[in-house]
Amino acid sequence: MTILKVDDIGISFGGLKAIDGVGFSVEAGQIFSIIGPNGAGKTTLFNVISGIYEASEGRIELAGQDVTRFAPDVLAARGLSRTFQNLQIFQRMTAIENVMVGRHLQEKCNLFADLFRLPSVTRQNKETRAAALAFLDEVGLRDHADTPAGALSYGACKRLEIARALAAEPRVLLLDEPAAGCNSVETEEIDRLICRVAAKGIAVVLVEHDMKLVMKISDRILALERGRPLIEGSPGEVRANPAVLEAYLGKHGAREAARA
Amino acid sequence: MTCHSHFKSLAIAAAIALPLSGLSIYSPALAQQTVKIGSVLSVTGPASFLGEPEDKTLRMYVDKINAAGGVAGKKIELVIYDDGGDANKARTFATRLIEDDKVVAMVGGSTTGTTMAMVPVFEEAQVPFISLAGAIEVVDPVRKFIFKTPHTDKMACEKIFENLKQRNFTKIAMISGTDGFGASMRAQCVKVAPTYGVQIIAEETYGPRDSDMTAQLTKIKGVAGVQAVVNPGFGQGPAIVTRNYAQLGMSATPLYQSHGVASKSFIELAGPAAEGVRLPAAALLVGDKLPDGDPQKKVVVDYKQTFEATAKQPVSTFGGHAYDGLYIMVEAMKRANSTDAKKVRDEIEKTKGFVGTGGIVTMSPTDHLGLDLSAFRMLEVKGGDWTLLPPGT
Amino acid sequence: MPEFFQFLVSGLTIGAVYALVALGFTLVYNASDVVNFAQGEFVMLGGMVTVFVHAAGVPLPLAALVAVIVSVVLGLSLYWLAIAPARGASAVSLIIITIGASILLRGAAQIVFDKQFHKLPAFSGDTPVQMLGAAVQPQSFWVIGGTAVMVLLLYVFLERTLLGKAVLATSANRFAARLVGINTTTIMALAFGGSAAIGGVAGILITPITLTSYDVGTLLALKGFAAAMLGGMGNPLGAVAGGLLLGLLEAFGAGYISSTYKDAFAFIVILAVLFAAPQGLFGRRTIERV
Amino acid sequence: MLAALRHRYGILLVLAIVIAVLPLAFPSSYYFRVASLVWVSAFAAIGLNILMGKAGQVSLGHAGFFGIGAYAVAIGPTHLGVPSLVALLLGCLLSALLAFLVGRPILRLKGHYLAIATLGFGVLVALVITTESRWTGGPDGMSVMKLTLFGWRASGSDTWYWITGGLLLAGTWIALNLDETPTGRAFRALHDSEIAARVTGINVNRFKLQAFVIAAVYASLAGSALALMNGFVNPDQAGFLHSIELVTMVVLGGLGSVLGSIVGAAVLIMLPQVLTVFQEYENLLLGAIIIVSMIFMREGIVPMLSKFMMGRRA
Repeated sequence: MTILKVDDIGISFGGLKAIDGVGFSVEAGQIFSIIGPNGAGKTTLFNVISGIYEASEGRIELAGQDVTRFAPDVLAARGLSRTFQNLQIFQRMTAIENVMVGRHLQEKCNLFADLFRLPSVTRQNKETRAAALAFLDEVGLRDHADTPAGALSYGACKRLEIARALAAEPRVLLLDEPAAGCNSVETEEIDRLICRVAAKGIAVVLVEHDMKLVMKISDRILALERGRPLIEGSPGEVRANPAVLEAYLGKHGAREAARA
Repeated sequence: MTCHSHFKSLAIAAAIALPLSGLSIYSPALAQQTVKIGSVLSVTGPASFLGEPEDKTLRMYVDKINAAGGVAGKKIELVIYDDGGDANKARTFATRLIEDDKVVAMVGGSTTGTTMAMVPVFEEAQVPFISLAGAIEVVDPVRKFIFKTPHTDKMACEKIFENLKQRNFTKIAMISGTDGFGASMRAQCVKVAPTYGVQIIAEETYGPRDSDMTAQLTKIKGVAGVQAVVNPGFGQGPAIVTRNYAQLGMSATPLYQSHGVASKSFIELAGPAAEGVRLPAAALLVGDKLPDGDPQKKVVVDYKQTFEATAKQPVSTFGGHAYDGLYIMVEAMKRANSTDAKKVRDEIEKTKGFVGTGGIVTMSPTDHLGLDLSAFRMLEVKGGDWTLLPPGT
Repeated sequence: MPEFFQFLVSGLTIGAVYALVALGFTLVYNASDVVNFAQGEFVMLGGMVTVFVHAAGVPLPLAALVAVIVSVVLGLSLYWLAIAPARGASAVSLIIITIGASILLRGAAQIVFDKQFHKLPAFSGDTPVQMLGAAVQPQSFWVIGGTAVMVLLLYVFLERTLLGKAVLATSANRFAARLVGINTTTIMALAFGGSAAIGGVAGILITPITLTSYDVGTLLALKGFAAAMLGGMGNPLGAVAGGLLLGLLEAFGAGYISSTYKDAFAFIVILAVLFAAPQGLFGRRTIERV
Repeated sequence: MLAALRHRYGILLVLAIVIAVLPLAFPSSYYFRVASLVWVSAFAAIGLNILMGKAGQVSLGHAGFFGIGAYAVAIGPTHLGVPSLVALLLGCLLSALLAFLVGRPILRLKGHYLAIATLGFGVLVALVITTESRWTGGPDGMSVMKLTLFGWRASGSDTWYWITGGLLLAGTWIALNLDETPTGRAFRALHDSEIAARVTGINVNRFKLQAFVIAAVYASLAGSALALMNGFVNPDQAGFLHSIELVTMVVLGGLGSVLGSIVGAAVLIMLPQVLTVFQEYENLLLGAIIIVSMIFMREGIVPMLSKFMMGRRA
């Protein structure tokens, strides 16, 4: 079942087309990767899909409904969740509080109940904490639950962001370079984590530079170059495409790689 | 919550307790040999040109009185606090004077705002309070323990309108400051204008810190039939109004300032533009020009010399109000031969024929000001100085 | 129509003052991201020091020079003693520090000088010039002209000198500026000194018109900040435009609508502008990068 | 004891004890007056801290709401014949409504632009209060009828000490309550990263507005309490300088720390009282103290002290 459908999306900044005519669709439980050299527009594409930027043209569908130019929080309520390339964690909160914020949409939020902290709020708080702990466990941060997020290592922060995104129980999860800056052990953990998430039926859209990781876990791959789609296909098809190599390595590099 | 909240709590307890207990160091000592007179003045802030000369005057003359042996056998201990023009602060200092310093009398309150904030404190504590503020509401209605020395703004309006009437002017424009003084006087003028057959045909205002009033004055200039312009205001505003007035070439229409600018520094600031400006003010400004027979002459000349020699700044009627307040208080204490607050109050109310810088004061249970229109002199700026306007001009 | 020109001149004169204060805000903000609420105190210092040095018998131009030097020294002290030691503090903490500095400077001024109002003689006399039916004080030309010269000097400095380029680079990206070898600390000190000089000169130019006292700074800081925001914080030309616009709004508001609510018009326009253009009139539109 | 202090009720307990025990050390009722002023200002500062410290939105016009609360209890009984308590509630309602209407467009602004917009709002409120003298008594202010409850008149410094102390306890309780709730977390989240808060489904505008309204109601209540306590109001309470004073209390005490706001208020209210011995050097010293404390305690007094204590224990 197609859960996310991006159709002929474009956006420009000051007359410069950052994204032009990009389209793809992702099924539930599928791992869909977007690759491309720096500046290809991967993060911009994520920002458009998650509602941070407004698309100048095109159409985005979430579970069959048009959600083009919806606000990020509205998209989140409809089951779209994401992480960021440059960390966007809540530094002054503890790890578990970060994940509890991720449960925001699952919680009843009533200002007056909160101001007087009625028994229902305390009860709900317990539930949220338990749930958040489970998500922390999922990413292996259970022991750091009460550590201030600002004191966590880079890799831990990356995983914390994923836990926070998962806590919203999304149908589509956008991961922006989850393995960046991680060592090979950590990368492997993230690899397993992504596969587990997909196995639950969540559609994962992945932007990642680690080609080994991408080729290993992706169901389908979209390669971008300068904001335009280059090719879309299975990892095998993409790997074999000379244009992709060229985009990554330049003409000369591509020849070298082909020879190797 | 984290465990360090314990320390937070300790810290707050300490932060509150320490300075407060520190305050109590200044508890009254030697209370028997001295009589404490309190004062809360706007020594800093927007009304500092009132509070500062008042502050200097009080200190100067308390030293003088003490050097001469004090009052009722006791030396005066003066406690002055600076409210910075803030009424809420004034209220706190008033409480402090009453509760902590245990003063038996109060001379102070530079502005109407601060005075009105302090009035309930002194009324409740039954301590006599001679205010230095201008507005009529300080003594109207009469409150048992509240007195004041400056002429009211209503009297200033009346004095100006009297002069207008003599010159057969009936149509005037007003440009008022929006500070407490200006707004209060403006309201009084609007109220008494009909009594003098005066019609206010144009009205403008300016903010307390405005530095250009040409826009407002241009509008007044454009209104046909304006025979005179009245400017209720204090501080630097009237000086700028006066300068802009001359700049716009409006000097042919007489300009009236109020007693709020009654200091030589107004003429200095306004410069040549001040020529011909009229205003009602106390005799103090023209002390040396008073005829020798004038009962006030000696007092005002003495005060002017003392003040200018010590303070090194031109005398103002504001400091004079403090002088009057202090001496009315001290003489009442002498007459009562006591520093008991209630006895002093009764004697203040019986003040009769007191010659002060502001006029000759005769109080009564229904009049806690004790001045009439004759206390005001109509002055005109001529040759860079105040001159007495001969009656009938 | 003479009324119109009278309001125009009045607005331009007051607006030029606001523009100079706003320019000081902008210079410091660009170099250090600090909103310096003590900016108004430099205007006070410029006026007060000139008044007192002049009163002591020093010729006016020399007294003015002394005043500018005093302002600059205090501006640099403000940076070295209060801003530099607080490096890394949050933006609000820095604002509170500058507010503390403004209280301190005012407190010192009331002791060193006095609490009276003072004036300076107008540079070219007090005889008004008649123009298009409006009576203009000659000093107005000094204020407007002085502002123009200062803006021009600042422009030349920023665009044509290496040091100026370093200031611009620091304002664009402090980290990158440091990487290319710009001593950003010096640049920031320079900005504080420069803004103090601008403030001092403004104080000297306007005192013959507006008079001065130890506490004129607060309101000027408020208006200057408003002007800088109206034009778009960080843009020198925006600061000048914002200042002039604010002055004109006040003058025309007082002239054509109501003098009582003239300050209201200025702020209503500011609110309206910000609702329509959240970055001020000439502010840079930033795109959120995530 | 220590274990109990980990709980928010621990803080409340200590605060209650401080409020209860402090009068034993008061030599005169002047101290009741100063302490009541501290409680009232602390109450307003706590509210502003929810907006500034938790939700990370600055307001330089908060005295506007303080003034609305103050003038509500002045104008209500005098001109409209509304009982003081009802007027107080109407003031809160008006502040909340105004905060809601003004906050919607204003809170879209960021950083210094938000600062100038809120400042503008505050200036406008103060200007209206100063100008409409028929209702407000103009720049000199007006007197306020004493609070009467079932025939009992609230007057006297000690009475108001207990009333304002109780108010402060309630305000502290509510502010502490917020911390571990979805609303409180949303505030802190949008403070740390607005963009991340949005993608986790937080309606950022709604929560900013809520924080603004809460802070406005706090300020309005504090204004009403002060006006009733003083028996008079004047436009200074709505003025720009009072706004700055409130912000300074919050920042000096510690952004985000409820106790910090109380400490900040205590420092700024008591300092001028202590500094009177220095006469004309008062303002000079006040400025110097603010600068020095912000340099050495840049996160604020309470966070710095607690960090220091933690460090010593570790």
